[in-house]
Amino acid sequence: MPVLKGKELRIVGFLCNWCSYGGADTAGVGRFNQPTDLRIIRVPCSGRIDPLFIMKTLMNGADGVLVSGCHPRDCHYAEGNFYARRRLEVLHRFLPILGFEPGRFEYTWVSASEGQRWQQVVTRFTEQIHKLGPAPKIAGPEASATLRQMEAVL
Amino acid sequence: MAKVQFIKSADVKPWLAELAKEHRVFAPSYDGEALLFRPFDPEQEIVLDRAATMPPKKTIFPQSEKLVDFTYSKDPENLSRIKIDAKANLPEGSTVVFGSRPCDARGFTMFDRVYLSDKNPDIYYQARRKNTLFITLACRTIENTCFCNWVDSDPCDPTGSDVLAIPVNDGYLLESVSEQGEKLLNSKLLADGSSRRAEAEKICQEIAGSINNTKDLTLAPEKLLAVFDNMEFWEEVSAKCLSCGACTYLCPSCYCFNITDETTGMKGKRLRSWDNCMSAQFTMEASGHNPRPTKAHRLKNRVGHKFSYYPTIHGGVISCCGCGRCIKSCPAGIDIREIVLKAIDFVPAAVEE
Amino acid sequence: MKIGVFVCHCGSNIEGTVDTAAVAAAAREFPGVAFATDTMYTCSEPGQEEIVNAIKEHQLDGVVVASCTPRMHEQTFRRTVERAGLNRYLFEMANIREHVSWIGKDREANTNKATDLVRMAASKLLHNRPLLSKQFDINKRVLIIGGGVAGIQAALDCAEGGLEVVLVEKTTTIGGKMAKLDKTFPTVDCSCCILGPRMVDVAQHPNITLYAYSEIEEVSGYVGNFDVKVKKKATYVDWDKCTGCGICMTKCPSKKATDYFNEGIGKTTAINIPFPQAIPKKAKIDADFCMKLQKGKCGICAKVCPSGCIDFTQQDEFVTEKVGAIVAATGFDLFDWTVYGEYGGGRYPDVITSLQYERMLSASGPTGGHIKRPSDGKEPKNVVFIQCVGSRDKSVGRPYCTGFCCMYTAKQAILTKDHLPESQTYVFYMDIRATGKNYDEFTRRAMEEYNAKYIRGRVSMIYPKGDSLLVRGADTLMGTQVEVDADLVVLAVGAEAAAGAAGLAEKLRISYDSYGFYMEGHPKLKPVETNTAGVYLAGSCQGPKDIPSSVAQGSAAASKVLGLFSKDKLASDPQVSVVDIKRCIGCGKCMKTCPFGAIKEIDFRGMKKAEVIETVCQGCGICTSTCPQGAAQLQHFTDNQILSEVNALCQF
Amino acid sequence: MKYQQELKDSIRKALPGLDVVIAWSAGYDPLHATPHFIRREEDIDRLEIGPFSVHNLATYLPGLRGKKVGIVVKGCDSRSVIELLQENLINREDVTIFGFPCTGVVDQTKIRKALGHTGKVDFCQIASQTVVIGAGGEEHKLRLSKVLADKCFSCQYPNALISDHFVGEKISPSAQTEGGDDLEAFENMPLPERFAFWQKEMDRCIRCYACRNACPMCVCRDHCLAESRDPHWLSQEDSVRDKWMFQLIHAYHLAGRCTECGECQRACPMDIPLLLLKKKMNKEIKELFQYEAGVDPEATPPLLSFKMEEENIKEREW
Repeated sequence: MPVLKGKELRIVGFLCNWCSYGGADTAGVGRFNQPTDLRIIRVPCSGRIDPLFIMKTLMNGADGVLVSGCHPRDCHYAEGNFYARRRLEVLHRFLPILGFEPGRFEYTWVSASEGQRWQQVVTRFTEQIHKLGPAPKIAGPEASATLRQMEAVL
Repeated sequence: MAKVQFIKSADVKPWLAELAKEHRVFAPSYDGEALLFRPFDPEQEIVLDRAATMPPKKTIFPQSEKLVDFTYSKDPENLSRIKIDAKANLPEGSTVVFGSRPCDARGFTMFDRVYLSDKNPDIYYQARRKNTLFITLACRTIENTCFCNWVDSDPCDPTGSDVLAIPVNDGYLLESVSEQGEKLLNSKLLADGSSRRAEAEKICQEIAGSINNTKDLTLAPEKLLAVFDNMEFWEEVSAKCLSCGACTYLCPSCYCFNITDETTGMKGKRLRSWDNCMSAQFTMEASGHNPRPTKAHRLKNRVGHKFSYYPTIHGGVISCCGCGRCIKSCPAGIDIREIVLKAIDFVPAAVEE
Repeated sequence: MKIGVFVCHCGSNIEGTVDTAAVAAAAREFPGVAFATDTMYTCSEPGQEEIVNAIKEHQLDGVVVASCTPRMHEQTFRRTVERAGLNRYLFEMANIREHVSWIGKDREANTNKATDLVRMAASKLLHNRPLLSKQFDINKRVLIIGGGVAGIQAALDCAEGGLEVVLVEKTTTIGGKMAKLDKTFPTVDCSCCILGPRMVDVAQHPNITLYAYSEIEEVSGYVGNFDVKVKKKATYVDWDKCTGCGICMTKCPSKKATDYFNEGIGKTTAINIPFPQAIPKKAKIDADFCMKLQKGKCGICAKVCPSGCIDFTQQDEFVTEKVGAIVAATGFDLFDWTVYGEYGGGRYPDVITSLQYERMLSASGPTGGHIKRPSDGKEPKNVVFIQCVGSRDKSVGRPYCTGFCCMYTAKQAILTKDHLPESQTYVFYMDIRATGKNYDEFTRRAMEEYNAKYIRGRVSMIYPKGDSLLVRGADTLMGTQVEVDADLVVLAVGAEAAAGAAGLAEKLRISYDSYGFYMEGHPKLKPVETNTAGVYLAGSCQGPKDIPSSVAQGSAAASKVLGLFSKDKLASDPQVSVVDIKRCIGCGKCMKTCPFGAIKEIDFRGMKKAEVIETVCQGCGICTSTCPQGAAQLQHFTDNQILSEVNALCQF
Repeated sequence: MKYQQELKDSIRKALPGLDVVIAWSAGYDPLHATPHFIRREEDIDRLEIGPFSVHNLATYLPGLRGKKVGIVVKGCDSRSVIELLQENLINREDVTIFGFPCTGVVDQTKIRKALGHTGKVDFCQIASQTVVIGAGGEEHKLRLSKVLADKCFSCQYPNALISDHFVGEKISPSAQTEGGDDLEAFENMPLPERFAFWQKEMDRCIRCYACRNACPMCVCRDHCLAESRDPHWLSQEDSVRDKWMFQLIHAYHLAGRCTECGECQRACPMDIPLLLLKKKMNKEIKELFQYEAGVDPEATPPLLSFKMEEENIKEREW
């Protein structure tokens, strides 16, 4: 997929509709300049974000994944972000065992009114990912050991 | 007349290196704790004293293969008019598998009857089969799980092989089995082996003698059919089955597959990947109905297919080569021999008048 | 699927930094896209017509609009595609304004990003399915929780509108905080005289069922069909028989019971009616102080009661009410000011709260309307008022302004002078917030006509000096320290969320802010709605409010309820979770995590399965991310829909 | 095994009230046992317990729901039973649990490595500290401690945590409390090496799903995401990406539920060190929530619950 060569890295955001997506809107309305790397996937609630989506996104080659939801106690669905917090924290601590730098995934809380905070979050996360550079890429099926050798011979 | 050559143990690697110039060469080496047929790598130790964890099945029947690449393209005048370009990915090049066991090589003969039928040959299988040669190593030791002698084979059986290598004192006696195999035996590293034939034959006899007592499976096809509807029988023998696919995927003669399409944007691929009859999805119908709903039904199919249905349509040949991997690798210790014997011995309870 | 893509210029809002024509051109190459164009103002009438026409001309069965945030116009465009005969859920938006054009000026990067967002939207759309609402019946009864002035207003308005109302009040009488006030600002009219008749109206209204001394035990169900379990706490008095004659109070030998209504100024009897105008006017025994209940000896009330209504064996009782809407009007509580060591932390009897002072001013209060120092009963000469106690103070976790203390302090200063013409009042304040109609004029009167001395500054210390108190503080306008000899100090204590507010919010499944005040649906546009359909707010439970605002909200909430009930059936939101019964293994993890109790266990041919109650499900999707085998799928945000977005963005 | 006869007697007494009792019997060679389903009196004689009783029989329980089932459990297996009870996947009244003090089970991979290639195994004798294996015409003497499963060294629950009949004397838990040496070593590896490690290990996965099917907590069974198209998480391609992703799905779905019985790794015919992922998950769960799966049938797994204030989560610090 087109990532502006040399300029952007592939950063995917999962945002809850009620708070953080609104916060990102507020940042837009306030014309708060942000890096352009991030692509946002809107979900109803941070509780909807199965940590496996994040793993899948990283497995698919994303360089960074950012999750943002309502502040604890402010969840539109009362409890979604409480579940999300536990699950995302576990994921955050788990990822390094796979060889992913811990900073490739972060989660945070941004309310619909916190446009400025959203700008800071995006800027900071994008900088963090650029510092880490492109994520290590998994060898595709064509490169699995057997076939790798086959190709070498052919 | 078969060509008979001799190679010193120390020359095996150099010989494979020679072969690797013309063919893809696979030989057993360790990957972690698993002994696998892997692309020949001079840096890696080749392990020949024991049977590999996994037969060289992937060399002809890959775990998954891309049958077709397809691309959609749109008519710029009418975007909803879509053209599909499909390109078949026929395998090319030739392969040599070194160190397969007689049971491993013989396994593919079970495939052949299915995939190389005159009416409907499988072109992907055919292309690889034609161009894959087996230098099979006769067994020098027998394991508790070995039972090739029950299924009309033996530890020196050349069926399905191109060259049979028999371990002798300081090296291997190489006997060509096929014409293609004969062509492999032209290296300068090889010497005439006729003088060692007697030694080799003696070794073969010795090994054949050390294997478990054979069992007569002649009645297996009909006896298994006799218990077909006896679900109590199958529930008992399958009780410990976990419904995983280890037995099937490690089996040199299991050949079932599934086909799925995966698309990304305007491109896609048609995949053929291994499938196994132990999985509930194997027979799952689109309606949600599953004719083999329980593991008892599924294990019945696996055993029944190998020891009854296949022999019935393929001239009595049992679709099992006796390698014993299904026994050794079964996480629940299911022993297929036990099930077949139990079926043969099964006496239906007398029906009360 | 045949998808139409419409990339909006939004005048120059988007086109200024995004090449919309290039985005549309790129979109033509996406799977399923059969038509793509850029338009000037997609949301305008001609813009919408263009969509409708394109759907017809190109037989589109899905539409992507790339424009502003879906939070702005998703509903608009859903109606547009519906007009053209498509299901409203076969529509997706790509937010290329707030999330692209407005946050950066790099046209190349923006165009590229906008293209990505359209690709995501189109690839999600390929997995969208038509969703249909269901109609369901509603129970046109309303529950109002809290019998303060906001709850009373809501109850009366609803009842007048023809609805059956269930009013639940925690204490033995309705009236709330307003009933405790002597006068109200800025008119200085008698609080009880204006509230009293409304209370009587509640008691007499045929449409209103009042449960006093009762609390909400459990709420289940959903908009239109709530089941509410109400706990009627034991009063040890059979209220059906009690006439409120008060003979029991005159004879009760236990006279040291806490007088809650009078804010602890004075004591009352163990069996009591809180005040003469109480509604319902019924007696209740305070078990903590009743000799019969504590020690088994006494029972005088039972002997003197002419109607024989005393029942020492009474237990809590539960009743279930079915309602279609709920109004929370649970009010506020006073901040516990004793955390302020500088004000004596509760050690000085002559430092009292504004509400205690209010009771002292009231003719029906424990002092009969005479201002007396609690310590010695003497009339004070110098009365010092300290504002912003537990209000606008970060250090005690109350950074917000309660908003009405400035006004009641001015009122109390005026009343002090009325009661004690010789007295002198001082008011320590931070700022004067008098923003209502006639409010600023009122505070000026306190200063100018009643000679209240307003000192802008905080009090740093109060300590005893002889039989009076020395109040030391700063006068920031003069830049000096001031000391005032005070006979009585009145603290303008701020409001905080009512005790138990959080617990009730959880039962009602509404959210509350970090202070415990309930969250409105939208700070500007949905002031009395919550994010839970069918639950509304009135009064100070949403944030501190004065009487007129509380009354206005009571009426507003009532009008929302009446509006809701103007239809005979409601349509459910189809963006709910659905359980694939074939995949479900009945492990119940979804039931465990659903915040709404929207998933029930059913028996399917002898197997346990989960089933979503469509009307209760709010569409959060926690069940979907909890279900390991993906059997529960939130419609419109299914795993496959989200995965298709992920795959559109990253594919190795 | 010391208490074998006592166990048999106990089962004999209970069998009339049960449809089946799951235990172990001798396997295909002297180094292997196999799960043994006792339905009739005469089946009892073949029961054997000992260091080869590796299988976690709890895996079979959800599939036998509705039947009266007896099950013989090691301490570690009993934790899986507790976990299944916790998740309402089995009914307590339908399960009769036979416990015994377990002194550890072997790791077949370790034996295989220690023996090298032997050919046919003829016999095996186990004393308290040593194992003597007759194979390929030779006798191999191994120290028991060399071939015991890793989990047994740090075993905290050698006696069934839940049982209806317990035979023998309860023994005390291992003094060693941490068993995560391999995890610790792994976590000291640089990130790129870990990344490469998993790619190499996952490469040989054959997607047989023995790991999943042997896992007592993989209760989705026929409805696993692995083969599903809706939801479509994985392709059927033989790619490291898909195979690795499956292991992450497995590990995450076990978060807070895994009792580290190690069946996934034991079952893997390719000897992929799958338990490592679960150990890591458990370590984090324990640190975050002070929670250990399979000890309390009344507990709720931490990812299915929450606290408004989480003591150990400092998410605001990012």
